[in-house]
Amino acid sequence: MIAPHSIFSLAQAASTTGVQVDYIFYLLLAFSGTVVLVIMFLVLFFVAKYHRGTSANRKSEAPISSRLEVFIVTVFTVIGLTLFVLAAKVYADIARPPKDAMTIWVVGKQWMWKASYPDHREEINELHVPVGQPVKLVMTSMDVIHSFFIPDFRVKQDVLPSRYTTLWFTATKPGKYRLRCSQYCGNDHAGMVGWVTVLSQADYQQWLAAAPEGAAAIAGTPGTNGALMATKLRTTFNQLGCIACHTPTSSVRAPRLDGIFNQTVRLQNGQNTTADEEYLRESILFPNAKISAGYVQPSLMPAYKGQITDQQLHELVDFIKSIRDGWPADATQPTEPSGNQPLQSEPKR
Amino acid sequence: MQFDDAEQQHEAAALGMWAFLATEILFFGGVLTGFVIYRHRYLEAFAEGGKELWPWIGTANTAVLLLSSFAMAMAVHEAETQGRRKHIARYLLLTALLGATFICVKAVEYTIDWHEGLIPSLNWHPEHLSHPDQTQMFFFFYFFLTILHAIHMTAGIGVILIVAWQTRRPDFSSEKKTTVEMLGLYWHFVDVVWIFLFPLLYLTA
Amino acid sequence: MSENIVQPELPLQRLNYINHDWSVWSWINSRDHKRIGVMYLLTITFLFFLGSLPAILIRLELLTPAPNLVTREIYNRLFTMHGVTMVFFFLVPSIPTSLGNFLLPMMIGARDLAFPRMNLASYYLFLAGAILALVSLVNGGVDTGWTFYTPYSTTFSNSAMTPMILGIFVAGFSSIFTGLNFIVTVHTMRCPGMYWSRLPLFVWSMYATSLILVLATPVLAITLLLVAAEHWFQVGIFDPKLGGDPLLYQHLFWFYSHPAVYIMILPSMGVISELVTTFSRKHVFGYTFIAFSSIAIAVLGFLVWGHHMFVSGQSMYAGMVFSVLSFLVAVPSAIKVFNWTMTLHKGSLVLKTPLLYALGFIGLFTIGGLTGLFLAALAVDVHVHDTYFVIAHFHYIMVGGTMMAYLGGVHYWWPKITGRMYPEGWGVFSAVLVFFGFNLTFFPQFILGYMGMVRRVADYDPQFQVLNVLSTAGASILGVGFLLPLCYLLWSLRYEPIAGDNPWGATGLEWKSPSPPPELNFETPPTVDGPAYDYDTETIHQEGKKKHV
Amino acid sequence: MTEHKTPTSTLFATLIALMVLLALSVVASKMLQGAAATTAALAIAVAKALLVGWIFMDLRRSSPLTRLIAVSGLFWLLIMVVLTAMDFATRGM
Repeated sequence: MIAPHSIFSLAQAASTTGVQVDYIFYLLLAFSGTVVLVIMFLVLFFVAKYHRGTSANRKSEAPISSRLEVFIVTVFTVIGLTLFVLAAKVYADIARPPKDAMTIWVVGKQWMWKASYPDHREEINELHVPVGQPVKLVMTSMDVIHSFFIPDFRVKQDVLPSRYTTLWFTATKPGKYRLRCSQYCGNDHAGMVGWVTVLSQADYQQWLAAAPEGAAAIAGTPGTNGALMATKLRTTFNQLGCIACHTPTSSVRAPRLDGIFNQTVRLQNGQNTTADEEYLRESILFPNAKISAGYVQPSLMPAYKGQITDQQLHELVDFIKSIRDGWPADATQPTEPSGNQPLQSEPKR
Repeated sequence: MQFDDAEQQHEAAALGMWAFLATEILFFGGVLTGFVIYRHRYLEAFAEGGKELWPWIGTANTAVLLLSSFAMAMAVHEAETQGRRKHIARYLLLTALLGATFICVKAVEYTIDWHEGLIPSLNWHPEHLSHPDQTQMFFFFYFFLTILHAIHMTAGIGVILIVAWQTRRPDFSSEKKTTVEMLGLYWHFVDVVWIFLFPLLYLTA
Repeated sequence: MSENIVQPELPLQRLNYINHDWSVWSWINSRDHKRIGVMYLLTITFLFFLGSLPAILIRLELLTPAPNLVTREIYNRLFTMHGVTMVFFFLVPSIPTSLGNFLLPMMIGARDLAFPRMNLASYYLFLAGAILALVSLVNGGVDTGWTFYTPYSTTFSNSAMTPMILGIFVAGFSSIFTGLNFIVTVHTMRCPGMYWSRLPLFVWSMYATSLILVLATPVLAITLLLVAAEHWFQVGIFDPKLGGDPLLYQHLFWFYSHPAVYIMILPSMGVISELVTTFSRKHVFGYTFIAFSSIAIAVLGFLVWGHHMFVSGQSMYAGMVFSVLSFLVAVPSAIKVFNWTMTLHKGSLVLKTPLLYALGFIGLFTIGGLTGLFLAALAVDVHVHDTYFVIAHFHYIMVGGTMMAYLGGVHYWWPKITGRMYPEGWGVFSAVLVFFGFNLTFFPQFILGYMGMVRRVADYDPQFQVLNVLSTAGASILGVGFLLPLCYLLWSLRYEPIAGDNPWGATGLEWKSPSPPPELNFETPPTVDGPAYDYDTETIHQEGKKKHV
Repeated sequence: MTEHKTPTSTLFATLIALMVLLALSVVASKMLQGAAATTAALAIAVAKALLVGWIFMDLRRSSPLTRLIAVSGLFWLLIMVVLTAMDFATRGM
């Protein structure tokens, strides 16, 4: 049996934004609490004083003017709107991840979570994050809508199929925190749970270096050696034919990719948009979605939707993010003689 | 009878029919919201879908429906003024006839679409289309909206025939005039729905 | 109007809407709004207890952290059945179709509703819808939750979706017909002198509810058609793999479903306005404020549905717009609660069962409404969305609000409907039982929600067990509290004393006709010459001093 | 039933106007491109709808309440479209 005191000691939030959410929650609790107590007191007082048979003075001299009512209502509206503003400000923090956050890719699949780290190590239903550092989760689902919910960090974000949604937090206290799926997703929705382990900086470095014994070793993922990883990303970039157009020396005119990540891109219809993960993912799968300025519609680039796996998509996006500081020297020579081998076109349904 | 006089009964019938038409506006409105959103998101695929249809069949059909609307307006006018039962019946039958031609033209269109393999998920062969999935969505909205509209028209034609048959009986009292007027409101509404469906589905540039 | 709870001699069997024809055919083919109201009352009572069976199993399952009473698949079907039956087949029709059908024409002095045949059609559509939904229960039940979120409901769930969707689609038209009937009746069939400013507040709330019924239900009908089409043809309008967007479904669904929660609460507010005024023996405080706040709730209720989708991938800016609108929609409800409380001031409170239910409503609805503000505040909703905090919030509104008002209303108008009084002692006892059982059931769930217990799960972490056990204990008390009225009200039909035409001394037109009322409601067509609730407080308060009940 | 009805000549004139507007919308869709075509098509459709409503559906001689109900149907449709589109439009920002 759990000790009773732990029932009512609501766990203190363990993330920076979580503390602000608690602050708003207690503010609302105070406001609502007073209103409820006032109403209950008035009701009980009136029942005690005016129930039939008491000799209270029931003559109503001047009827209470409606000005009192208008006053009470405006006070209620003003308090309500201030609470809205406070909550909206905190929400603006929660909704927009900081630029320098460490990105972890999360894939939700019917009834389990798979996290893959920057060094492309993967874990099932487990998340290891360093304390004090902002972590951004870029999440997608393989089937239905799930929802990534860490109660102690006060964060939650639905995970939608064929779309990236992001969630971020900065853990403040090392420890193991529960992770749950909060959007009903089928039979074992209740079983789609996991742990988020927050490690101090020292433990985190140690965990990084250690072989991924905790995480399930996904076949084909090379070790954590950075250089080995870089070549793997570039081979995917070459294999899928991106190299045929998207290099400085290519004969075909295509948008430059080096240093594009998080830059503002001018589109053909005059709007501007930032080239974040969602833009890169969408442009790879649906090239016609957003045409860069100066390029013709429909785009010459084939739609990769259904041609490549999620894993390959992660690698392409990571490669484009990794060539931030200029084009790496040896990438210009395609590793295979036929740079753009034909894409195997899956028979459409 | 729960009404005090005919005037109250006419007012009640008019309010009731208009409120029912408000529900119909929102009933079609739900699908139209989805259509507008996806058309904005996949403009090119929806335009391509629009090209598969024949605008001139749509135009002719719209003209037929406008004529039937005019015929119904004449029937209502007749019911309100002289109330000559023969004339009302004739106008109603003309409306029903024009409505039926509209339904037949739609049926012809559907069979042509079937042969061309443009029926979503039942007989869908999008070889020549650049965006098969999104254009399939356009055709889903096209068939969903036009079939929904056709069902409303068939129901309308059925009631028109019943009322036309009733006008032959001598005791065609003033209460029946209200029925003709309400039927007119319903028929004009079905015409207005097509007035909006026609440009959205057929005239995509 | 001195209030006369004196035992009148047994009326020689006056002809009334019940005993003028006892044949079954005269009931099932009746166009009399009173008989249709009684038939609705019986049907939704049956559906209420049918919908509470899954709730009992859910609460028993949640006694222990492990899924040991039922497997997860069965649990998913249980909460879906509980949700669908309660929302679509009890709460949405509850007060408008039973008390509303019975009382609206009498309250405005009309002989019947504007379209009696449409009213009977509405009842049979409702019955057909309920049967179709039960058909889906028989062949396997639905495991998608009452919200049918796509793409799970359209591509992944292989449960009996089709009969369920058709059932709710058909029942939707029953709501539309009822709404149409009420709007046209209130506009065209008020008796001479019954101006809009003299309408009883129950009629105002029925009118506002009918606005929502008429304008929101068609969108539910078309959304269900789209889900059915997507479920059969896999065309992709809600399936992201083919380019669709599940959020479009959520927008269309909640465009109906949030106004639907106002369909559930507005009639209860109408009942409470009646109960509070009658049992305070004085006019209501701020009549125009309460009347127009009903209409304001009906209109503003259509602008706020996005607060169900703050964390579902909706854009941040849309979330902010919906959040500020949700804070504004709370204002009319605050006006009502304030005005009810001030009505009690300087009244002569008669502490009978209906007033106990009304006072319970005021307390619980205030808690329910204010926790709605927690969910409208963006930051807090991110944490508590889809947790037991939400479950507690909407049960405070639906059970603490609508159910209490429904029971209060049934007790209050029971003499008018059946001609018999209900046993007062049992009434007070069951009201107190319901109040405490309810609070013990759902208040712990607020704490569970903030601690992070997720909704729709058969098993949970051990640290939530104590609060769940408390909640189940409360549920058993609540269950008894709901069974008692069923028993003693049926019992009262035979053994309780005959109630007079106006046992409470109330001022509504329905109390001017005998109870149970004749088939055409009034022996002589009524006229109205004063404002609503014009109690002459002087004589009543002199009496108030004398100690007699 | 007010005495002066809509004369048949007005009904016939409305029919002609509707046919002209129909022709206009087809011509407009041929000549214009992109957003201009869509707005033109919708504007003509609204004009035709108003004509049918005002003359054929007798809103011209109906009580203000009937007109209010007719407008409220469209207004609620507008609420649904605008607030839903607001989400889809601001999602990218």
